Amino acid sequence: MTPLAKLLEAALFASARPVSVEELSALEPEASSGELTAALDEVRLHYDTEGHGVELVEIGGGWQILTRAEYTEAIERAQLAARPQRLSAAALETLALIAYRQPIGRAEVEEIRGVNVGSVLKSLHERGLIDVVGRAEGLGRPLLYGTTPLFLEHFALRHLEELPRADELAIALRHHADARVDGIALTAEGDGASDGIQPG
Amino acid sequence: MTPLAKLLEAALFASARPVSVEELSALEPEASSGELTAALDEVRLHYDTEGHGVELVEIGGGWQILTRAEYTEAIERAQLAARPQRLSAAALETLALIAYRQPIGRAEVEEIRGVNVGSVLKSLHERGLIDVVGRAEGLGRPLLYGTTPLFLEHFALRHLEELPRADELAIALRHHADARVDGIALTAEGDGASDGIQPG
Amino acid sequence: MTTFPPDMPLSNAGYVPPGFGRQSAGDDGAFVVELTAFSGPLDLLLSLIRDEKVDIYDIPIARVAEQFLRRIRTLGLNEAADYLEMAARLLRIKAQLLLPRGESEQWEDPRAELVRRLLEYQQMREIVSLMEHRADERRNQFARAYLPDQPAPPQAPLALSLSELLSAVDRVLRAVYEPNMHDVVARPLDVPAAIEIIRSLLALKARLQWTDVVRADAKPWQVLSALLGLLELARIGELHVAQPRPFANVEISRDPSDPASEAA
Repeated sequence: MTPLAKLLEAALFASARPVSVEELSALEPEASSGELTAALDEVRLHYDTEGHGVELVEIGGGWQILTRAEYTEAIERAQLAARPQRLSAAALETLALIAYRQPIGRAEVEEIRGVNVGSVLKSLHERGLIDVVGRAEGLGRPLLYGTTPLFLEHFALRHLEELPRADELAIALRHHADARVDGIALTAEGDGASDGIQPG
Repeated sequence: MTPLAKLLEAALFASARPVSVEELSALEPEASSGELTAALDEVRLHYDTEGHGVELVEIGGGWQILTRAEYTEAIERAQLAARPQRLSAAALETLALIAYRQPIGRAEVEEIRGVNVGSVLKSLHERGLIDVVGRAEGLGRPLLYGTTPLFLEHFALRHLEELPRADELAIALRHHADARVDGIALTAEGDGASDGIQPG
Repeated sequence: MTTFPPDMPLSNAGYVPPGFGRQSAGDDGAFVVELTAFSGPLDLLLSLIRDEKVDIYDIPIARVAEQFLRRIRTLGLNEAADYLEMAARLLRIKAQLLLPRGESEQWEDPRAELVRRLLEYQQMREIVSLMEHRADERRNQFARAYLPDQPAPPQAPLALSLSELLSAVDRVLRAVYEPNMHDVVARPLDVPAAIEIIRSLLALKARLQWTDVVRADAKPWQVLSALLGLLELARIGELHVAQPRPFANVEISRDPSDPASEAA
């Protein structure tokens, strides 16, 4: 492709929204509008004739590179199928606290865990493992969280009382000795802190 | 490009983050890992030889399409995208220690940096560059931190092992001429090396 | 020689001056730039050592300590606890160097730990410049920014076993139940209390480690109080401070001349 077409491709790739021809002209003030249009055509044609998975489309008064529609289904399926998700150490500890201390507010969880748990609570909530179960008394009436029926279902529990009491944990854990119990291994890989849930 | 290469390109265009090979292989479960690698190579070569404004790079445990550096200024000038802010020296020092000594607790970071790092840890955690990966034994079971895949991405690393080993540091530094350390004996040898920082 | 200059406001050790740590020059221009030129006391110290062109393995402590104090006062850092702690450390080393060496075979250079820390810090700075270089390269490339609004995909099955949950419960609850002496209230130095603590610990044990006196998560004011308390007790001869090897824990023992140590 010509230098101007390459520049347009890079700019369109990096932009979060469709870009108008006027905006594109700011990229290369020397270029005439005819040259710009020709370069856009060049990008569009290149994508169409050289066998690419993307295409250049005019949309909402601007130009944008989009994934070809025929691939979107496969991409969505792959994102799902990639791996079952594991909870990060942060999400797991937060869930553990909520299970044993419910109803519990965000401030109390943060005090115990020592870090901000906003995004973790959000992802556990999206996962359907916790829900808002009430509001505390006091300033701002903070939300209180508890576990959901889906939480019980996931662990094949009929009710919360089937979880071992805190003082029986050591014994309960010995029964589950076959499982890995080191906290570090739980998060050695995955999607980072922004999101509590990660592929494992 | 071949159909598999087109599919990979479409998937890479659909993600703002590097896509892992596992996820890419889920796109076409029939494809062998050799075919997958060949298709990735095909995309990379196509970008390099057919004159594109973007390139395919291996980074952060996966593959990602990025704009070529030569277009950055023009794109920023046209306000189509903005470079993220640089990390502060305090953040970089803290990240360097966490990268080399993970899992590491706050006290150890503070010991080496000689300053309080509470707020730096908080902001690195909020930016998703570090995460809590476990808890140390001992009083209060302090939190232990490690780096995330986003950390690798930020520093254009494929994996942690790409960071130089402590005993390679002086050599590695010579490749990136930097005036900061002139005038002072380097530390790769002597009693510092055995206890020196090692990639984690 | 372990006393601070009278104009150094120790009582505000936890206070960080406004503008400290800011990333860019503000209206106060060069001043802020100077402040942020250092990421901590070790950074400032290394820069001093460079400026003074001294050998890192043979630091003229008296001169460097004096320079350090002058610089932190000029930079307005003399109220930042981390810098004060380093100042106290330098003064302690200076004092130790003035002590008679006795039989030289056992003599441990009191600067050894500082040199170790400086070298370790310097090594970290090497990694930082390397990482900075790579981050700059990456900053010059943009990732795909446009991501279509997809309907939230159905979620992948969750991989989480009951034993994983229970171990997590165990981990967090242990963290909760273990005694937490963490003092979150910022306050000025309390050297008399620190001296009391050290004295009572020494009454129990003839030898202490630095970590017995100061907990790993101690606030800067606690560290500094303990340090000053130790210095004071060492000065009046109630105890002896030593380090078996560079970077090892500081060992505190009753002064050999103290008859109480005979009993231990």
